[in-house]
Amino acid sequence: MAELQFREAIREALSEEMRRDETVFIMGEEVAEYDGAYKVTQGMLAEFGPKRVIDTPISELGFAGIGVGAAMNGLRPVVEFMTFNFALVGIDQILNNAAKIRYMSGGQVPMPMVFRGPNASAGQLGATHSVSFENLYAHYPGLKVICTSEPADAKGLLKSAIRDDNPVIFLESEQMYGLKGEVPEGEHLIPIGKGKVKREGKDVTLVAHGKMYHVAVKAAAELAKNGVECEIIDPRTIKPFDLPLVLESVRKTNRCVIVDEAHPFAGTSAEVGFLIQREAFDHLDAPVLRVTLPDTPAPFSRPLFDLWYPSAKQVIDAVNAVTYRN
Amino acid sequence: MAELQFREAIREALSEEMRRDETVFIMGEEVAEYDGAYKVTQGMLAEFGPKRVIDTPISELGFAGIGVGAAMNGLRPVVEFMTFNFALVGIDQILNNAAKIRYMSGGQVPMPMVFRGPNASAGQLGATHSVSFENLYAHYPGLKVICTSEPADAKGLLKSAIRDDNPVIFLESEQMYGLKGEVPEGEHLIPIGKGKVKREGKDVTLVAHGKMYHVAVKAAAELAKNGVECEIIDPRTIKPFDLPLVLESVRKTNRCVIVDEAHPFAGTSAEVGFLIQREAFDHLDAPVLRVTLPDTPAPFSRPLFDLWYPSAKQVIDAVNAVTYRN
Amino acid sequence: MSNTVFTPTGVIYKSTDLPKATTQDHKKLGLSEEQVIHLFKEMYLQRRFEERAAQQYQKGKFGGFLHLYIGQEAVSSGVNMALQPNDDIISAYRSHGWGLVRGVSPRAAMAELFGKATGCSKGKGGSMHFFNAEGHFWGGHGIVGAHIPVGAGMAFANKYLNNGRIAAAFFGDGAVDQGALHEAFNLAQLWSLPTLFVVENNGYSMGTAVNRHTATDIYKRALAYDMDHAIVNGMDVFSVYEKVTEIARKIRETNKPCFLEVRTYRYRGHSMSDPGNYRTKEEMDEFRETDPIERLKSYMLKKKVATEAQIATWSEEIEAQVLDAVEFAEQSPFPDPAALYQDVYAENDYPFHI
Amino acid sequence: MSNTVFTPTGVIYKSTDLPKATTQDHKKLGLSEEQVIHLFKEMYLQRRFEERAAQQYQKGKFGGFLHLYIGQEAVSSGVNMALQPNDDIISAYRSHGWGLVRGVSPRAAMAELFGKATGCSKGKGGSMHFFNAEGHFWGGHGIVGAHIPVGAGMAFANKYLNNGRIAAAFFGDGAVDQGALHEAFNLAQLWSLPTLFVVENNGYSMGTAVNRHTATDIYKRALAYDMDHAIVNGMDVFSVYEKVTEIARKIRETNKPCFLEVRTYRYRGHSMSDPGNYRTKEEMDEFRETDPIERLKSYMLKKKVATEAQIATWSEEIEAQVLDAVEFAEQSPFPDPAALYQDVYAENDYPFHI
Ligand SMILES: Cc1ncc(C[n+]2csc(CCOP(=O)(O)OP(=O)(O)O)c2C)c(N)n1
Ligand SMILES: Cc1ncc(C[n+]2csc(CCOP(=O)(O)OP(=O)(O)O)c2C)c(N)n1
Ligand SMILES: [Mg+2]
Ligand SMILES: [Mg+2]
Repeated sequence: MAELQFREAIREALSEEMRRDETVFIMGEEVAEYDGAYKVTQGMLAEFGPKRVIDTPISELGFAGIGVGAAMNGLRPVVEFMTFNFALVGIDQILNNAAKIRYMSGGQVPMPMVFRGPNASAGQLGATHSVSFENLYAHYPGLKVICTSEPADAKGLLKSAIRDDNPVIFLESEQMYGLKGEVPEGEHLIPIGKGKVKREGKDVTLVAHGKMYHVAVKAAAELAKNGVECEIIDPRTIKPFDLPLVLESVRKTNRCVIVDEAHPFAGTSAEVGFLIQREAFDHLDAPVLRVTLPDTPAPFSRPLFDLWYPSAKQVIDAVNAVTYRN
Repeated sequence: MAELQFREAIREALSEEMRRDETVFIMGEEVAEYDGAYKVTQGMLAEFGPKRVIDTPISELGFAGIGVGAAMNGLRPVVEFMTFNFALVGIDQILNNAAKIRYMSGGQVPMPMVFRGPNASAGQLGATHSVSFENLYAHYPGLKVICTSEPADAKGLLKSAIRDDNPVIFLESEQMYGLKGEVPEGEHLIPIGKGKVKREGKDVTLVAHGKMYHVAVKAAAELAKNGVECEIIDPRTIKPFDLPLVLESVRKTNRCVIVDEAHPFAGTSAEVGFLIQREAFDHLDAPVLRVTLPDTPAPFSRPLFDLWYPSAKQVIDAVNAVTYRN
Repeated sequence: MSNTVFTPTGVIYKSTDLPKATTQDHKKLGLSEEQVIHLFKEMYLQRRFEERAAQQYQKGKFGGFLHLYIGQEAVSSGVNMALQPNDDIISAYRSHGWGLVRGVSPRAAMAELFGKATGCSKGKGGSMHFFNAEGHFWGGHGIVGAHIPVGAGMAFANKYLNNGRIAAAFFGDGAVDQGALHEAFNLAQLWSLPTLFVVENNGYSMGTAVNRHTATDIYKRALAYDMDHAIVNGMDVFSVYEKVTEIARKIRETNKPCFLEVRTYRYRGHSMSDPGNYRTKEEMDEFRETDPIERLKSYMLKKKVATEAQIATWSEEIEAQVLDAVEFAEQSPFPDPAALYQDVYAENDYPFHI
Repeated sequence: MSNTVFTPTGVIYKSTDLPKATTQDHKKLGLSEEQVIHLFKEMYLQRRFEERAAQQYQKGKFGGFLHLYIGQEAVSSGVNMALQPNDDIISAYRSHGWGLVRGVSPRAAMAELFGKATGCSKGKGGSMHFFNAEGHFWGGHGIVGAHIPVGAGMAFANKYLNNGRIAAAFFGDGAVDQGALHEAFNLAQLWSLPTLFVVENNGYSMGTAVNRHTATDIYKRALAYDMDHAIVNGMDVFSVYEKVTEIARKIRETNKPCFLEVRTYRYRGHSMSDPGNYRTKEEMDEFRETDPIERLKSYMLKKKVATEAQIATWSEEIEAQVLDAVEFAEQSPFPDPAALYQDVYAENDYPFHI
């Protein structure tokens, strides 16, 4: 096992899969000559050449569509968005084409492809550059959605995503690219759709993915000091969602708090909370609570941003509420 | 009161507001010379002329953006999408510009505008033409979202939407345009954000908007024959959501079924269900259930479509489940 | 031009002007008599197929949208003969003609309209979403303009795989106003993607005449990218064949894309519910004089490629084939309820979300 | 051209070529000496403001993105002088210069960068989202290309209200590849919206040289719509002033839009984190020779519009103004926590969703 940065783990997954399969290629803004806007693809142009590591113009609709056409016609594209905020101008290709063409054609048309890039906030980048898109993509049948919190998960799931025959949305984080972790070398594959209990605890279940996993870890450490043991589940895959794993935990702890870096209305937090109350109603000793962004766009100003961003404090408060400790 | 078709009620709201305020105009595909793809704007070109009733090319991104710029610069645009499915190619203008510019400018920039048109399925139109978008728009702060089920509500809320100083998403239905109902003449305004109890009952609360309201009505009629009295709430506005009204009802009935013509994952149904369990946990005698589309794109074939579309039968089953009658 | 007041403003806009047809006869174009006959039969099949489909629709045999290609058959047939059978084709929702020239049997085509399991998209796509992946026909797409970059992406794959195939994307004049076209044009020109972009300018985007929805002549969109371009008369199958043959050769040699504006005309409404009040009877009559099927028929008679009797026989055979297709569609089973959940993902046992 | 290997493939692409500057002097252009001096001061203010901003950023005084306009100041100043003060201007995220020429004080500008309540967008927008609605400057927009149709919409409103104003939308060469530009162009030409579309072609979209991201010359995008168009040297403020004056007059007369390609250069990286390895020192040096501020300074001296001493005094005054702005920004309060929930909706008491 090597200790890798998140960006290196992703690069390793990409490079290994590109070595393994000639039909895999990557395209996106600044992925080649610039070596990646966030250096995820550093060195890949040098290794794979301009045929397979391709700089695109700022044409998200256009190159997402080219990815779709290439996937239909024999290739396995990895389409990088500089961030998923910019995918909004190209989202029709994902929701109407990538997600639906297989179905509309009665299964005739293949669509093995990955859309990847940073998701959610990355500090003071303002309202248009800070959005979490899990719920949007997960709402539409035909797509799988992955959002990992640690380098090893990222590598294992990105490799699975590239080999998957469906369109997969793979969400990363600018702010986690430098995060380090042990990453198995070579053939490390994590099945899509499997979450993981990353901390065991008996008092309350925390469900948290992406950057929020780390917020949950921080809150759990604090809470442990007061004798409250959190079980933390990192679902890793948003769709399909590993509901059995969460239910098993909630049936044990009888309490659940969901931490989600998205706005509240119809976020992933709503879905997970809804499912838990539906499937584990009799096991709940308190309502499922959630910690999310407030229902406001991302402000630029630092103190407002800090107020906006979900905090360990809010998680602790929510845990205290479901454990009736306040 | 006159009996009007849904399309006539919408037309009346549009025409009355255009007569009242010179800065209101409407644009969209086929709204003018063709008299509306679904005849909603019939006669309006003749009355208001081509300056205010404007045919657009198929350029959703372009004309949505023109609407945004016009709203910033002194007008009150009503932008019609032939259906909201087609808004996906222009959605960046709604989510990043209409919804956020006020905030990013610290409140300097006005954004009084309405995006309207048919939403959700309209029979066998296939996967790309049948999507419900309430949850998508309601997720983003800065937008208000309305989806009515009856002509009078449509008129009263569309008039309020046009006068509102925020960007409002107003969702209609091709299949309801012919539906008739009594509609108050002239100054009929319904406040945005207020739902309505449309049927009183003590046994279970049904929350259903848009076409699903009518499915709920049908189910309630059936259930009444078996002595189960449903209370039906039509929220009418999806955002802001009239949670107090729903909670009041659930605290009385202790049971709730949400009917929503959207896919399940992070749909409006998830949000409403989540909020109910959070706010009325101790009042619930059963988990909140929902009836939604299955998690598949819309199929073309008639029997598959019928299977796909939420039915009164499914609502009845859900009610039986929450009342423990099966 | 008629003075009849149809539209609210009473103004009728002229659709489009046809460029001159080619003066070459079939021999000069390198077409055998068999090929000419094939073109006739294929065009006639499209015509009769759609006429019968319309009839079935009106009888209530199936629902959804039905957009007829009637009047534009010379485009699909001329193009298809000019391309290689494994060149990739993608089209908008007016897709029956494209399916039929690309190996969808009349039976599978009609069954698709009826929503039957035996349809060319298993009944899941309907009229707008004919597919035949084996025949390199990639649909049938309902979001205007959205399949244009997808076509460029098919060309991207062909170049990447170095398989000698080109890709052709067909779309209406209305689609030209979508940003998707422009992004695809820039990318295809910048990266030399062997793509044939074809606008079937039939004069109208729904009820909107071309000059009401798009600035200047459509072929000029190519000027923005220094892209090769051409205009052709789409009511004459030989003109289409000639031009596309020449362009396809060039694309195959250079990988450079080309934008072809085909001027054509749709005789029917936009869809079944469109009464077509935005155009005059005179205009309709004018274009009926240029009917591509009648034109080819006259040519065949004049050039003695076929006799009246032969043509009558073929027409009857085709008519029988179409009636058989209707019968087949009627008799075919609807998809199994389980089909609702199939083909959403590659895995059919995928755990779905409820 | 240097042979130094910077990029992975070692290939360095040349950015852009400058067209010739105007040969007219300020009198011929109808500019008074005061106006020339104003142009100098304004450009110098932009320059010093940004140099100080960069310094503060590096000191960690604020976060987020910081995109500097340094090198392009002749565009904002030349354009602004050519337009009427109530003509509407909208720009991309490289928006400091635009704010400063449109009435945002250096204090409010610096405070915005610092995220303070006294900022020109109350600290909610930051560097990318300067706004001054009163000064008809409508932002500061971060999604590449998305504000281009919005600019056309402002022109739409001006024409609708018949207020005699035109609207101008400024964007980078990278934005040209977005479909948004094309939809806006078609609509503006089709509907005669009095819009000045301006690409500030500074040679690069982030690290990508123009000819690597866009096919052919950018001004040719106008050919697709028969739109008026022009190219101008953006390193010379007189050239910009001259051309925009002429174009604005024409737009005001005809309502017809125009597409202007301004060739310019950014001296700094794309943002503060960009080392700029994609270009050569030689190219940088070459463009430094054309520095718009140095150029105007030399002109003023040559034409005796000002003396060295005067220029030094003004420069010091401006420097003091900028330092005062930094001081002001430092001292200003952050927004009240309640501000988080304000300005989401028009109603500040709106019931928010939790
Ligand atoms: C993005 C989008 N906007 C609107 C529509 C609705 N619509 C379907 S077809 C059509 C007209 C298209 O005309 P054209 O491209 O000329 O093709 P034709 O029908 O003439 O073959 C419209 C407006 C759509 N399907 N997609
Ligand atoms: C739709 C979209 N895609 C990508 C980005 C990321 N991005 C921001 S600026 C930029 C380069 C833009 O270059 P250009 O338009 O030439 O403007 P310049 O920076 O030179 O002023 C990119 C890729 C974005 N903000 N929006
Ligand atoms: Mg057409
Ligand atoms: Mg640039």
